[in-house]
Amino acid sequence: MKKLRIFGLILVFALIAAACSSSSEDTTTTAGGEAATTTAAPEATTTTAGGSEETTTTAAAPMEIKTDFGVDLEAGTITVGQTADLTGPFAPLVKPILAGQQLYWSWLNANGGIGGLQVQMETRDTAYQVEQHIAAYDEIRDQVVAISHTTGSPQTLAIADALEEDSMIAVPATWYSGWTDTNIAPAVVHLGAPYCLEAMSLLDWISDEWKAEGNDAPTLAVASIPGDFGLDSMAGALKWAELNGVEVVYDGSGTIIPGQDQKPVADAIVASGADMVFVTTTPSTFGEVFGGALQQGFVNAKWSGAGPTYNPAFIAEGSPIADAIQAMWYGGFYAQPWGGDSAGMALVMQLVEEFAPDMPANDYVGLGVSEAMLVHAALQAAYDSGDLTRAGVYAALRTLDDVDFQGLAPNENYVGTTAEQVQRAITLYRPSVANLQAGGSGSEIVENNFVGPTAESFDFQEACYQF
Amino acid sequence: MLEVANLEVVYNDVVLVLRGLSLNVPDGEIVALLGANGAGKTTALRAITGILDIHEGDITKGSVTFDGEQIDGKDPSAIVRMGIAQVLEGRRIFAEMTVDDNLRAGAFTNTNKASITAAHERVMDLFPVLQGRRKDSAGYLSGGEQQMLAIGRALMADPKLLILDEPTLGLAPMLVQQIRDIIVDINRQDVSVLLIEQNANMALSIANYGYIMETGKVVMDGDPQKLLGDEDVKEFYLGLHSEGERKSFRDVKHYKRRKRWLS
Amino acid sequence: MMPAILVFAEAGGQEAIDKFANATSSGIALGAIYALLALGLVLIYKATQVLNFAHGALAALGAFFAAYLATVLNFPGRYATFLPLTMQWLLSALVAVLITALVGLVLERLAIRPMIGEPLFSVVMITIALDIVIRTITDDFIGNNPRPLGDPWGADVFNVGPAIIAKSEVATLIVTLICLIGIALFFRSRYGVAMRATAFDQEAAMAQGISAGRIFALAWAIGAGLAATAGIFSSLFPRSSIGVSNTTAFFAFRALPAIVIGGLDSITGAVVGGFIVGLAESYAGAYLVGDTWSFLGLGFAGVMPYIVMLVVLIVRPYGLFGTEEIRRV
Amino acid sequence: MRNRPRLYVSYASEMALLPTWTQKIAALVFLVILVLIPFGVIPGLGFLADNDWLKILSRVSIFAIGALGLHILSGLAGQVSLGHAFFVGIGAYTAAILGGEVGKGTWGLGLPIWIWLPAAGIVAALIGALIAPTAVRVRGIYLAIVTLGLVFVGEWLFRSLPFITGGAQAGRKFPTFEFRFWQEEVPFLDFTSDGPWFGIQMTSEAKTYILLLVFAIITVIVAKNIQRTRVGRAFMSIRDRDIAAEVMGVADTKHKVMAFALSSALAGVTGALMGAFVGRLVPEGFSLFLSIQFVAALLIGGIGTVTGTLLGATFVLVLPRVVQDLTGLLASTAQTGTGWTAAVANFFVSTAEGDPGIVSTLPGTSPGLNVAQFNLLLYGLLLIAFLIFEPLGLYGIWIRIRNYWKSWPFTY
Repeated sequence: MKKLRIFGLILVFALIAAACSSSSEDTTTTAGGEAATTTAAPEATTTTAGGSEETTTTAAAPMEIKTDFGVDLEAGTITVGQTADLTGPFAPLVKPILAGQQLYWSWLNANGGIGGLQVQMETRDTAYQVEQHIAAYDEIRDQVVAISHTTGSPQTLAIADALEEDSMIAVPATWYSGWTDTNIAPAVVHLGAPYCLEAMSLLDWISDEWKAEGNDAPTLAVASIPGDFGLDSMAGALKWAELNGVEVVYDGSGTIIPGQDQKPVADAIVASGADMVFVTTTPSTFGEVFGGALQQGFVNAKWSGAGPTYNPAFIAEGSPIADAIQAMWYGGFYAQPWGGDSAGMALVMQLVEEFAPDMPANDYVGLGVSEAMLVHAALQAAYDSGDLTRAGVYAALRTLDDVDFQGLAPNENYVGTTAEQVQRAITLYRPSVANLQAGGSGSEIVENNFVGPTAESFDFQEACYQF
Repeated sequence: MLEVANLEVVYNDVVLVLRGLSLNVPDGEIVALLGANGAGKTTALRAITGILDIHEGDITKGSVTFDGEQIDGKDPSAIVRMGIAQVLEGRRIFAEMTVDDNLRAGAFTNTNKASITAAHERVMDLFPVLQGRRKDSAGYLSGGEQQMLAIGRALMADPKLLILDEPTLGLAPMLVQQIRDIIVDINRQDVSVLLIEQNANMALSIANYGYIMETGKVVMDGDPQKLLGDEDVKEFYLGLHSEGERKSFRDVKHYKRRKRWLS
Repeated sequence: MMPAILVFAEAGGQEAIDKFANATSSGIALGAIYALLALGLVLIYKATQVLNFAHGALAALGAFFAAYLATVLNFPGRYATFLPLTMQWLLSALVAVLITALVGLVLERLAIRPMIGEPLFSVVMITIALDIVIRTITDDFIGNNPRPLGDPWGADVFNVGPAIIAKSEVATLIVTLICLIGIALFFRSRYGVAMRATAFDQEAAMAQGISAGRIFALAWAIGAGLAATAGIFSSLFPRSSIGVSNTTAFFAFRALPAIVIGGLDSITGAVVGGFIVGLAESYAGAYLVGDTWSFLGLGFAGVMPYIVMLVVLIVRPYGLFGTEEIRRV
Repeated sequence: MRNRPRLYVSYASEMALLPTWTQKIAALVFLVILVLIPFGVIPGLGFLADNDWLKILSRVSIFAIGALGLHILSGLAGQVSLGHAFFVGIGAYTAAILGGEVGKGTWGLGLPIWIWLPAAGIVAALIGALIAPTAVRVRGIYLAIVTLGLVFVGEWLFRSLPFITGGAQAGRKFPTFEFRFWQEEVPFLDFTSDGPWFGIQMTSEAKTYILLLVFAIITVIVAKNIQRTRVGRAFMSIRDRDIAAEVMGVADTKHKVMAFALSSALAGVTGALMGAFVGRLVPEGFSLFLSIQFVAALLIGGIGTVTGTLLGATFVLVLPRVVQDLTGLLASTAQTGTGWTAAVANFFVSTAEGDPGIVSTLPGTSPGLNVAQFNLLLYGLLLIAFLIFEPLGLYGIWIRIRNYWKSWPFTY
């Protein structure tokens, strides 16, 4: 025992010493396995998927390009950072998003990179905690030129000042309407329709469906978790009800507290007898609310909610609520779900085939690819203007008025006022067990680039929900 | 039967408690081990029965053999299974359990149902007072009854050797007498006894042989008569001066008042 | 209970009865799971004096095993196709419980055994570290999406008077009852007596030839098995309709007030405490809502168990059934 | 005595802050090193002057203050609390109300630091003193769970007061490190911007580090001194045997309440500093996890000593970063290294699709843990290994080494 003790201590300290000695040098996690094989050969004519107007790049001599952080012309690399929740509550969504980014960068690097520069990822885990998020950003801020993924609104908001100070653009994996609002965190760039407009479009859709079945004006029940995710979405849903004169029979904004019993929320929804239920929360809490309502025999309503509320596990084999979800859930998503018909999705499929054939179908992979496309577009534009500094990328992004995601996500504009920049289109889908069993993600696309009439006419000037 | 040879025990890597203890318990006899507080009696017991570990103690030298087999280093349950049972100092009965459950715990190493029943009957014979209280919580027994329960519990393992650590501690003279008789009874049933005591009078009155420990080793051994006749024993363990008068503590030689480390 | 129902009937008619029945039945169903969790926690605490913070992680691990065995491998159902589906699933669950018990055994041997005799809170800290380790590995197993357990009851319900009860909730209740009886019987057995002895006085138990290490291992194995049972049944409809996910492990913390209310070292207390907590949470969720109670803020029902716990502790510092520690100078 | 100058000749000298010359010199050298860190002039420790490491060290300073608070309660008075995060939260929100920006959605009075920082401690202490009489009725693990209840009550409270806390999953801004006399526009001392300080060019990170270091050192001196006073001895007597202490005339409840209040005060200060340092906190941040980190710091450092607590605080906050670097090292060795090191690293790390390994550098695409999960796993395993091999903590290692050399070459 004694010998073991001493051995153990030596082991622990050896590990720590090893790590400490390495900490002074830069250890980076490089992106794809392909990275090492492709040399920086900037003669190729590259078609950029991000499709900034430029499709052909000439071989710019490396010396002409201004750089500061995260770009190493000698090594031929560009480093983009991710402050991602890899071990916290949203890890199930974030992991496929990063996988998508990984695929895209691997593909891009294999096809000449950005002017021959290879893009590599520097990822830090945040566990969805504000403090850890800030620490993660502090750790990588001087190693990267842009943040291609940051999980969580309060977390992203907490680093917003630092981002602005560093002139670092960041693509958030959250659809808080404030990211479009030019007065809030201008360094954080939106991608996809904000929660509140998404809610309006979805409610436009399901109220039409409801009426199409020969019913009268529906009633609405809403419930959500607290925070931007739930409350921004609720702001949209309640606004929709107000604009359309629909009676809200239960308002449970912010009442779903993760880690608590959700039966009371389910009971309140059942008691309200609503025809449409709009719930924005995490998948596991949604499962509890939905299950609780189902138990009470609440089977005639139409259910919907913000994108991340839904998880294909709802209709997976063995799920007790599979049939009910298939019948009652109406979903929306910010990018095209897996198996869509766009050129962008074809690229995703090709990438998966090529680099990760075992990867299970997941709607968030495409989202990750579109995040990478956006950063690619900004980097490409910055490269073209000869300024790959963080400020240069920031400035370049703000010149993009029509980023084309090849149909993977609706085109985006980053120029002009809040109202001009806002994205209103979402993809509508219905859960489908058949689709899942056929190897798909379980989401059957109903309509691409859908904008509901209420969402269309809504005068979006500022964030629907203010922190 | 039990042979302790040149035993050295160190606690916490620093405190040397036994420094070359040797003793011998022949088959079928009662052997008394006497010594003042901190002499190392309890440590000797722990070393024999293998519960030094949880006190952060280690045997650094010497050996313990039982029936010719080396037992130092074995774990306590194996030692009990070989036939050494012990009664810990301060009774240590399981106060929250019933008397019967205490006895069942004592019979843990005994998997034979018939022999458990036999052992149980033997205990009930030896301690008839326990008979009526079998379903009571052991914690509600009186001190004397608890001591009897503790001894009974140890007997449930059907031991060949019973080690008792200060069984008369804190008992009234009447009860001391009773316990003494019980020990003799047990010994008659073919169980060897190693009796660790401070009450030298009582111990030597029933022992076949006695050892006196001081600071971790045996300083004197011999027949009870020899020990009882010794001046120093009279002075320190029986509290008598050679003329039968008490001696003031101040008169005791300085070296005999040495500091005690562990008590 | 009857008078209470009558009072409600008087005051609010059928609707009030329905509401009360609904809250009560879901409180009992919730309480059954808390009781299962508490049972395991108390068993480990009683035998080893360790509050096991890795309990939730073990619960999630057990639920994962059950999901994997039942939906992916169909083990051992594939060898017993003659059995009805319910039995096949129960067998899978049982195997999952046994595997988790084995994991508990191994954990005890590797991480807890070396700590015998060390300060209590160091051991508690070890269980917290174990929680991190087990949870990380389980999360990786679970993968990107939660895993449904594929239980035979699905979303089926019974109508019992005014209450609607899911079949899985009834199953949970029955299993809780079986576990309780099983534990009670176990404590009368040879090893059960030895465990109680070890719990009370480790050295004295060792002196009787009881191998404390083996008892600890046994306690951890049973505790882990109970955790797995709780994990499996808390991942069923309607409590968690999507099966086991990376949040399943946190459920166990909700059972902590239950073990304090019951008394940390009392098996009966664990079960009673579990149901008290379940009912308290359910009633608070059903009645302390609406405009009248809006001053209670968000999610008051989740705090209710702790309030009940405080009240109990003020009256009885060692819980309802806990043994008072005898303190001496 | 002349030949043995290092013997203590009086109680006072034995109880001195730093009783021996060795300790005085060691403390001084250590202090100088700590102050010089941001200037990157210490050979071998130059990397600590990087902004990210400075921030980690600043966090250590903040965290150490709270850990010392828990040290007073658990280490000295023997009352194990899992509710420390609650008091950290109380302190943070007191500071936020008093020092927060005026005219935002959340309450804020815009008062200067010399008001909000002490107030954070005082309010937390008052609430601690209010709760303590109920809490100290129970002991041991019961107390741990009761105080755990505080954390959950706290989360509910913070969630339900959005006008103070900004609401769940949203959070609010906190005051910054700026010294003002009152609410004037320009602070006379400012830690949030780069610029010269007494003629030396310093980054805001370096300035903040120095400021927090000063706070931490003050706390260390306070904690050390509490140990030496009558109150401190009363705490320790309660820890070792509370009934005996009571019999000797140490008022049990009174001193437990005092320990609670003192510990909460330091927790409150930590909260205020944490808020100011981080800038934005969500109510969920004051969770059980934070409490556990404090307890972990105490246990890992070695419970009951100030030095141990400081070591533990450093260990708990630096370990994740070390683990992160360790994984990075493994990954880069696997990719570019040669020889047996690369083989070992390759065994652990999978760098490409289809490459087997325990940890994958490709998040989400291949089987195996991702880097973050591997970090977490390693963190847990190191904690376990550490506690098993050295249950008395880092301070225990030191004692072991010291004892060994004290009697060298004799082992006992």
